[in-house]
Amino acid sequence: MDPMHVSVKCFALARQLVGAEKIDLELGDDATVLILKQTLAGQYPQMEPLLNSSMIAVDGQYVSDAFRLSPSHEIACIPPVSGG
Amino acid sequence: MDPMHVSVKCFALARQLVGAEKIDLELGDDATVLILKQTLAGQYPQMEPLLNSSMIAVDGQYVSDAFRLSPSHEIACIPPVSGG
Amino acid sequence: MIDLTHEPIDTAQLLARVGDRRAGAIVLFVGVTREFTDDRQTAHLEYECYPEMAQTKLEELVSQVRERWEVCDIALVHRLGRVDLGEASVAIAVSSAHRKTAFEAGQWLIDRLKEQVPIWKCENWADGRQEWVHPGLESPSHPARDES
Amino acid sequence: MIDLTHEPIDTAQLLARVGDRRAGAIVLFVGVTREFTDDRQTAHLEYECYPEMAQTKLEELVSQVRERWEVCDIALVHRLGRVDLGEASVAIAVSSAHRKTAFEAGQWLIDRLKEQVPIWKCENWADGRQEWVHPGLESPSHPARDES
Repeated sequence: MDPMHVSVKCFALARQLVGAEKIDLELGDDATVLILKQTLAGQYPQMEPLLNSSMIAVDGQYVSDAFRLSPSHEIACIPPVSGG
Repeated sequence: MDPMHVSVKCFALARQLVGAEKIDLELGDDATVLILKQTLAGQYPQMEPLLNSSMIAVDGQYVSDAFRLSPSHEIACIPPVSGG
Repeated sequence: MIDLTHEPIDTAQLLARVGDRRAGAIVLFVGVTREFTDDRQTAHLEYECYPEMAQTKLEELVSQVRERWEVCDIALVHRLGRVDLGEASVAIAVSSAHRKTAFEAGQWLIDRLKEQVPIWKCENWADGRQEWVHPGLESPSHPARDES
Repeated sequence: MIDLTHEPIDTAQLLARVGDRRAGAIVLFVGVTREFTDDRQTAHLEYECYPEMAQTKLEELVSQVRERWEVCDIALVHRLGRVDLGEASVAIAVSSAHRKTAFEAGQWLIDRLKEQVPIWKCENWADGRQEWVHPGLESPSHPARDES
């Protein structure tokens, strides 16, 4: 299984918790959103409570845990939103 | 039964149909709103369809047909309203 | 603030009037003179009212809103006389801590105003005819229509 | 018109933008920075967003409004960065022939915006503390609160 390199954009409290607007991760080449979340939680344990209530967006659309990622995707962690 | 003299303010189509902002009527001294309406319709037959869907206001409050009038009351014919 | 006026309505002033340190939401309703109602063309509108009673009724309605909802403030202006196309005939601003209250109270207030307050609109159609609007009254030329 | 901006929101411009010859009603919703939420005092707010996705999501929501309701026009602005007390963080104007449509569409749009659009608010409390608002997330210091 070749590794896949992805970046994850982080916003609001997520950005604050990881201390960066973007984090780079190495995932397996057939990684799903669920695996992305587990990897994130493993590397940034402080993120875990927030991750449990966050959505993942791929190319600007919310996706489910089963969604399969590819390196060309723009990936973002979307904590519960509070605009308005 | 002494006669009672009252004025009735008229607005919108009612004003247009009677050709005046106010009309004076003579009613019996124990006249109700129902009698007022009947007297109005008798003297201004062109008002009858409009009167059937109009309210009478006394001193700025809508009143029912049974309301008993007195000469000190400010009486107005309120056709269906269309503000807004 | 409740006002019946022959002057154009200043909605920015209304919004400013309902500003409040506890307000998180403001809903403004504006009734405007539309040019086209289905395919009929309006030239302008004219409004008249029974001034003392209209003022009293509006005050009653505003009091009822304050009893039913936790609003911060309410401002309401209705215009009288001639109102040209695109101009506001009525504006209601409601502020409240949370938005649901402001939406509900604003909608309730304009609904009741249109049912109860002695103000009347005269359509001045583009073809030159004038027509007092009396909802529910049979008009031989035109069936009853919904207003804004 | 959909805009994400660091500048103060001009509600008069929004109202003008949705003017339409077939519009009889305009509903404007304004979300403002309230100073007091219950007894807690805010100094100011800060908003950040995921710009491309926020724009896309707002466009989707506006399209959905147009599918569901017969609106004449819609204008929506959300402010970013620092928003001081009493200032608008978001404004939505909807025009339609009849008022019920404008109320329903406006309320639906702000409800969906608050659920779906990637924009976040940071409370800057008067006591100097900062707190990102993430509804549903347990905050050890304060229970979840309703927003405006």
